[in-house]
Amino acid sequence: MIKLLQGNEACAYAALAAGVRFFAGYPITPSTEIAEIMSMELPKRGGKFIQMEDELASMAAIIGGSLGGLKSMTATSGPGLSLMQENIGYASITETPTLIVNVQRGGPSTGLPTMPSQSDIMAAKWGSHGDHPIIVTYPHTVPEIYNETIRSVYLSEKYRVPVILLLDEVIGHMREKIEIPDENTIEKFDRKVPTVPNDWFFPFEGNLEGVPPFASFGEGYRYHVTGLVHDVDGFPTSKHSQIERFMNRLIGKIDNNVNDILKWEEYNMEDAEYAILAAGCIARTARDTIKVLREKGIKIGLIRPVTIWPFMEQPLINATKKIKKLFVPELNLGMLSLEANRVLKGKLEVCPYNKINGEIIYPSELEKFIEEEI
Amino acid sequence: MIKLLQGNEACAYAALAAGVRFFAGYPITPSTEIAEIMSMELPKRGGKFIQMEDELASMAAIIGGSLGGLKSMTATSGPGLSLMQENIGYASITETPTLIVNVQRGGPSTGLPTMPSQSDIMAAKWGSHGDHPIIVTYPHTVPEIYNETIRSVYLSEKYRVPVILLLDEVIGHMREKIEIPDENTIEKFDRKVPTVPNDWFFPFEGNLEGVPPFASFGEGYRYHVTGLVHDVDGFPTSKHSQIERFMNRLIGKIDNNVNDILKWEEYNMEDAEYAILAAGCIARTARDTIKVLREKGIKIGLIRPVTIWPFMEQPLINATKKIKKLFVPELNLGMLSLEANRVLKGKLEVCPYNKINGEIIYPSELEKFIEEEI
Amino acid sequence: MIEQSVVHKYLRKNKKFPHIWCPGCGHGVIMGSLLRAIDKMGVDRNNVAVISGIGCSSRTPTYLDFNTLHTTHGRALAFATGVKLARPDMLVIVVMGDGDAVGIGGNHFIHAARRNMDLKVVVYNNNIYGMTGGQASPTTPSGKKATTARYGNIERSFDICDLARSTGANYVARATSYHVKQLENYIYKSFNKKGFTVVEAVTHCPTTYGRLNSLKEPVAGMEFQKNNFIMKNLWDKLSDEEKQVKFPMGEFVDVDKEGFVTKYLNLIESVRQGD
Amino acid sequence: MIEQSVVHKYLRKNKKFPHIWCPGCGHGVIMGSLLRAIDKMGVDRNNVAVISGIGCSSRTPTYLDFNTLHTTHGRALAFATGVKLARPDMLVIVVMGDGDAVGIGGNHFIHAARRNMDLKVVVYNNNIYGMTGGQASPTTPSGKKATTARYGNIERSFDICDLARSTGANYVARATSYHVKQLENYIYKSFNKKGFTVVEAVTHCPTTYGRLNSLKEPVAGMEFQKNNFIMKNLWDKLSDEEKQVKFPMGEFVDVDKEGFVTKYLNLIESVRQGD
Amino acid sequence: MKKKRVEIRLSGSGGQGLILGGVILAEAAAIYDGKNATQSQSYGPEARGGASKSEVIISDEEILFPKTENIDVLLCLTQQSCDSYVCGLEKDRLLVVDSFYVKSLPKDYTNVISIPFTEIARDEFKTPMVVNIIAIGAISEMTGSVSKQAMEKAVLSRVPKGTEELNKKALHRGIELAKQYKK
Amino acid sequence: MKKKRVEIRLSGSGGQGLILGGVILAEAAAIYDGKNATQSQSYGPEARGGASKSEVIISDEEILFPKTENIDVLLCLTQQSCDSYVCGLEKDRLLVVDSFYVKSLPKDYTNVISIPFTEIARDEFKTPMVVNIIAIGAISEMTGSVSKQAMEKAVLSRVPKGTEELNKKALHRGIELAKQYKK
Amino acid sequence: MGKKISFYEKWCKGCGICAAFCPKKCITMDENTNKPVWNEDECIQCGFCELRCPDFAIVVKKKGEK
Amino acid sequence: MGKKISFYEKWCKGCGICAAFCPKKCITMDENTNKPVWNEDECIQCGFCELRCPDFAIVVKKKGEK
Ligand SMILES: Cc1ncc(C[n+]2csc(CCOP(=O)(O)OP(=O)(O)O)c2C)c(N)n1
Ligand SMILES: Cc1ncc(C[n+]2csc(CCOP(=O)(O)OP(=O)(O)O)c2C)c(N)n1
Ligand code: SF4
Ligand code: SF4
Ligand code: SF4
Ligand code: SF4
Ligand code: SF4
Ligand code: SF4
Ligand SMILES: [Mg+2]
Ligand SMILES: [Mg+2]
Repeated sequence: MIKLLQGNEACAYAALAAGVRFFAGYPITPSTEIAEIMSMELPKRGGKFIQMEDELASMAAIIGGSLGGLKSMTATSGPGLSLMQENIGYASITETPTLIVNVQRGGPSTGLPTMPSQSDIMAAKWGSHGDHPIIVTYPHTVPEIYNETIRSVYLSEKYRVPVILLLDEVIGHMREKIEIPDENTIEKFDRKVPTVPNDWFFPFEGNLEGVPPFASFGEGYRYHVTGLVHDVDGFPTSKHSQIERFMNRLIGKIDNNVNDILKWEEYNMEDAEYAILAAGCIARTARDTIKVLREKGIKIGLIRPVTIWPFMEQPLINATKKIKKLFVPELNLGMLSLEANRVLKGKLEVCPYNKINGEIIYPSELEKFIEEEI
Repeated sequence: MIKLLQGNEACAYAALAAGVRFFAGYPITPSTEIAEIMSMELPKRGGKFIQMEDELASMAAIIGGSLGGLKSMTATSGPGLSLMQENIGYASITETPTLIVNVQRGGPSTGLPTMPSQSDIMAAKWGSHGDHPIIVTYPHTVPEIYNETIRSVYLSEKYRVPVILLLDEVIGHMREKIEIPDENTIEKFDRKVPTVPNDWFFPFEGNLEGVPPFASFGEGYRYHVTGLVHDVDGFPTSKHSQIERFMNRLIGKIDNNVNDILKWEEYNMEDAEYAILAAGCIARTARDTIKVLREKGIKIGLIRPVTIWPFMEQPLINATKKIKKLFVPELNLGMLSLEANRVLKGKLEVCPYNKINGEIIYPSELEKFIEEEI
Repeated sequence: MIEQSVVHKYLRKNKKFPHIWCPGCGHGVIMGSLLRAIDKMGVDRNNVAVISGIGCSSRTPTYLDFNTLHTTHGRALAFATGVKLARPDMLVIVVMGDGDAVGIGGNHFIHAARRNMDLKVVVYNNNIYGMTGGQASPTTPSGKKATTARYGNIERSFDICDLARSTGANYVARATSYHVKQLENYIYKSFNKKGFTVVEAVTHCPTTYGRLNSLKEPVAGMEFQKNNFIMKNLWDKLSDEEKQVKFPMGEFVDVDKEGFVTKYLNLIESVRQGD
Repeated sequence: MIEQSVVHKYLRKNKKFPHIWCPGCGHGVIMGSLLRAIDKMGVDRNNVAVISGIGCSSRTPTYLDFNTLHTTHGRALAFATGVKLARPDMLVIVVMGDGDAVGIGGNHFIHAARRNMDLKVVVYNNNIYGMTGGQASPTTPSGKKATTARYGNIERSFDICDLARSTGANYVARATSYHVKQLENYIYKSFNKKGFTVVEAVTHCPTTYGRLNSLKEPVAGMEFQKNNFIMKNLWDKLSDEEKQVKFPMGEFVDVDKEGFVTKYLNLIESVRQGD
Repeated sequence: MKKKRVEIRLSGSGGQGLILGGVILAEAAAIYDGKNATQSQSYGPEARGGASKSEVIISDEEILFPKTENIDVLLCLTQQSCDSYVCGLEKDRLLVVDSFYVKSLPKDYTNVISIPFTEIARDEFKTPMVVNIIAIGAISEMTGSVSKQAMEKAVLSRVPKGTEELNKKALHRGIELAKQYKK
Repeated sequence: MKKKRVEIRLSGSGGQGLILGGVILAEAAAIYDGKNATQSQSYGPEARGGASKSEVIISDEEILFPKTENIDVLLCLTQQSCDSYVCGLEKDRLLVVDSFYVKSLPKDYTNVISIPFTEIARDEFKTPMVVNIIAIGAISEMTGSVSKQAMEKAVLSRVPKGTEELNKKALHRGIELAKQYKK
Repeated sequence: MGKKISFYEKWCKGCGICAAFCPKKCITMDENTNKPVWNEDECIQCGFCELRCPDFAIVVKKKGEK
Repeated sequence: MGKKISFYEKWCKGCGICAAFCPKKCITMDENTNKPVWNEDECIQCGFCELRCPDFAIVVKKKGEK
């Protein structure tokens, strides 16, 4: 079915299609539409919606819902993301699948509530204290929002990890054409559940990939869940060897599966001499810019991370082997460019283009910048 | 006066000596001693202590206290830091001097409440959503805790920026000898206050260094403070040019004054062929390790950041010019080493040594690791 | 000649008037009452702080020529606590929306009341999250509609005055944007008291609550208040059935328990004498 | 032969007994009462969840052979809300310390009560932050000492039962670790009710509160309870002076307002029929 | 006016239904004409009470950059919106204003059409509710970017039940107006 | 026993005052003997009720690494603390235990001294409160790392008013015991 | 606007509150401008239109002031 | 420990609560071990020592059970 949908709408409908049946949230611009749709649609599907008293509670509630066996999500924006950080860490350490949609607006603090920004990229990875596993994805069109929402739910359930789906005010609020697949054609995936009798179940013992099967509360596996570092049996430990084993598995889940988790796209990179690294709404600017530059004879392409964290280290190295310069336009003071610099280790020059005035980057300005730098 | 003090004690007494007269906090291991001392000592000096209902409120209250004209601080640990992030961003955007002491313990989440860790280094910089200026310092001995607490208060007041003083469980809780200077000999510094009549005062107009003078509430300058992006007059703006000017000044305050803000120490670097980059309690391990390695004829030195953020980019590049390999031992999965990699751009090999099992790194293990890597 | 009212004295010059509130929004009415009450106090305006959280109502400080502080959503009381402790002599007024005050900010509200913190609270209660476009707030009445409660709100609502009373406020009163003289009077009385005080200013939001609940016209919202809010002593005499559809206003608490600030200043005194 | 009590049936095998609580800590007594109440319910233990925050009291779930969840400080009720909505048939018990429940967690407490969320709360109230070593909590009585209130607490304290009552709980009762039969009985009764219920279990912390307030011996703490807690109906008859030094216990609220879960399930029903 | 990418900005005051107008335009193009289209709007406090805008881009190709950079047509239904949003329009591009509300026209614009949308809605349709539909009817015709059939389907799928005929008439009245006023 | 760096671990149960004991030892060395010293202790739930430990490092040089890596002396006042903390001690290093509480000695340790601290405190001083002072008196003497004068000053500056004489006596009793039991 | 009433037309948003609740019904909303118009003769200077105007667009002269 | 009382000595932390509140005063704390000792003859099997033991170290046989 072809529709014209807002990015936020696409996100909500995709979550429903992916089987999300619990939403707890707190309103905040520019993400509120997602909660509003979920409050309408979930009861129709027997799912549950609750507006909590704040974002801390929202994040807590969806962890509870997920432990109770429902695919669960919340949606927020910058200030709400900051408030969720403690409990995002809790989802990480307890390996509870949860989807957090964060529609970026201008920060810091209340900042620019209705203006676009990409300045939560670092907070999405590093915001919660302590080393913690997390996956962050970032689509750039409304149809891709639909697909990435589904993939994010899938990754979250598969790796038992909180996934932050980043959107930005531009793609969250714009309406665009989208062909919505029949819900029945969408790949179904269910949590891997334990296959051993109760007494033999070690709730936090990783399988070969590092991810333990997940028993929902009430299914007969009466185990313990805690935000303290715990051993395979789920109980807190202060034994250094057990702590180490636990932490290594927790982080290893992601590190050992980057190939499965990473997703990126390359445009016009086959013959490119220059490349742009951009995500979200700015990838749209970049693609238009590339068209114009290519018309002018400049061989330039785009590398677009779809999975933002873990960062596309090796793919970026591979993609830039023949590249002379990498342009990194962003609506922040340089977050992807920090990563690019780190990963590329001086092998090629990284040229950041940072805009923080509350406006999207226009193709014409990016074009001018690149032409000057070449 | 010579005393044997805990790191946390030294921090509290130094804050008092630096003129801190308002403390709002919420107890959490391993930082609680700081609050406990402040609750005893502040009333003696006419200062105010309040135990708030949570960490969000604590951070909010010290911003209020600081706007009211008192040098203000709080103290917490990982989970509390996560909860403070929204309001830390508020302190950044409103340029309100505040000191946040964060005594690191094992994360993520509740993690390892009584064990040492250095895993809040990234959260200290990136935790709050949006681009925001912040300074982070990290001493390594009890006497240095005393001095760095004073310097942190000073930096915070001078640059009107929240400063996070990182400690770790080891240095926060150990007792060590310290010569406490007479409070009167400690350099006094007061906020730069406006020097124009009321009507002419633009509360957020930067001087040459980018830092506006600070009028406390009640001093006759009736201005507006908001977490929205604002113009020089303090009122919210959605004009792109004003937003840009504001953000540039906000970030520029730090970027343009790195030389004043940065502090680091080098040990045995004069003739070094190898170097260790380490901070906090691990810098202590490193210094002992270096002694042993040097006895074995290995020319190795230590580079120790005292200001962690902004990161010591240029000093690290300079100090490692002749270095063959940089070892980065940390109680996390690699935070300083990420930065070193980014900054050094492949010019020399960075060898991380990460320990996350709740224990400090022993000199003997670091020694072994380095010997194997050389 | 164009006259000025006392209100105009306290409005910031050149700060983009008219304000951002929607046509007919009750918030402006409340702000007027607040300013008249401040004026009556005859205090030095340098010694007045107006502090808010985030929301339509929380835009109030922007317009007022005092020390003004527009904080984060729900946290205004915590910020205000810091300001008050740093400046014990200052008249610290905290304006919040219903969501701000008892939604996300509920914990600060009950703790400030418990401590009897010397803050003067005015809650602009429009029974909805106005700023974000009409989501249910903890004061949205059961059965009423909101953009996150399209089928009618299944939650119960807080009685802000009752919450303030039961957690320890020294003074608690309610009036509406229609009952503007009472409103001014209660606010004024609260300013003259120590400790924690709360005036709930019931107001109408034509744009969100009104649109969703057949009170789209500003006048309709005020008509509703006029017809359904009655003085507490009269309300008390109503039958249980009538009580379901009418709302009490007036003064609910008026006591003089010692406030936190007084206690703390005494503590300092006694600790220092002990030295 | 060594006998087992009903309590032992529900303790997790091989999970490091004795537990971590200090000698004579009242938390163990409350946990025993809780287990006896659960046993009386005769429910399938797979269908019971015990959820806590952070604190000494919040270690409870660790030891119990149910679905157990040890969350973050103050947020237990929010987590439990999610569990309950996902598993409407489950008996969801929430144990919290006083700090956890009405300190940092106060907002979740009043909102869960307002929603009449179907959660069974047991607050272990030792009037102090035990786990972190004795800082003042919102229930530390005025004048008493804590490591952050060495000069005596100048704040007032919450009455947890009153807070639960005034925000809408269906059932509210108080007993102490001394009055162990009543305690068990109230907990049991609360389990049989829908909606939000709160049992305040007043307890003693010899290690922190006790040490600072001349009740260092566990027995002294329980003696205090024995001598000073009296049934509500008797307490009501005391003179105002006596009321200052004695404390009421018993059942304070016992009503049957519809809980959130019932309402939501009805909503689903009606929305689906509307299709 | 035949172009690959057409950029339309509709502006007015909050209550005039221009968001819906933009959505209908975009849906007509995207769903019923099989083209590509995006729609976006301004949010936030500025959108409250005061001026509000809704932007539509229509193109035969994939639309990537989603904001207007070269507006082809600007519609202004109020003076305030005209003052606020005209800045994005090149002097020689088409400016369509409501002749009743927009009295003071911006200087130097060479291609201005003033149409009494409000008066027509009030006088002919007896309701200000249809002013947005009349206006987008006119705009669709002027830009030639959307077919009449598509507009009709889009309008019918979006307006409240019971008002279909009224709105259809309004749409056609708008298309007529465009022809009538076209320079 | 003369070494540049001496590492001492004091262990027992929560209420036995060994944290204070460690602090006094460290203060004696650092403040009154002009050496360097650090003290640290275990925290957290494990420290509650059960075994607790306090560690002191004394050195003529700057002490950097602040944890014990080569313990010279381990004091155990209870069986539980002995079981928990003996693992950090090399088999040939000095283990000092309370003969009343520690009945089962760890295997293979070659240098164990068993002293009836608790009984002496009870019988000679009529209070268990001084057991920590007696013990650190003995330890200070055995390690030779702190002077008697320094210990005395440190004890007097730390103990509650009115108990100075008692504690001074306890300290000296400890020093005596060390001499008496020294192998 | 004459003697009794000062009206800041630029600040008025035309909500109609002043007119609706004037006890003397002496304010009417102009259909075209959607702004209030006073019949000052009827006005008793009670001040309510000033007190209830959300936009501070009205100032009523106090009775007796000239 | 005989018929009426089962005692898990390893779990007992010696707090003395059982002894202090036994209505029959038939529990005494052993000075050396700091653990309770029962005088079972006096015990009326009221169960309070079991109910109040914070460490689940006591099981009182129900009256009549053998
Ligand atoms: C942490 C955080 N969460 C959410 C928001 C979004 N937000 C802004 S105002 C508001 C609600 C305002 O409602 P209320 O306090 O009742 O004020 P009103 O607008 O109704 O006057 C919300 C949810 C925010 N700014 N910050
Ligand atoms: C966010 C956060 N802040 C602070 C703490 C530290 N903390 C742990 S338990 C506790 C208080 C516990 O008191 P209470 O809830 O009364 O339980 P009790 O230990 O007295 O049983 C605190 C402040 C924490 N774990 N997380
Ligand atoms: S949305 Fe409601 S509360 Fe906000 S300004 Fe408009 S009418 Fe007032
Ligand atoms: S500190 Fe207090 S509450 Fe915690 S276990 Fe010990 S006695 Fe119990
Ligand atoms: S009340 Fe004020 S804003 Fe409303 S119509 Fe009257 S003058 Fe205008
Ligand atoms: S002052 Fe009173 S009588 Fe006069 S116009 Fe205003 S409301 Fe009417
Ligand atoms: S009550 Fe229990 S733990 Fe305490 S002494 Fe008696 S048996 Fe031991
Ligand atoms: S059962 Fe009753 S009588 Fe018997 S020992 Fe226990 S408390 Fe005493
Ligand atoms: Mg509101
Ligand atoms: Mg407690």
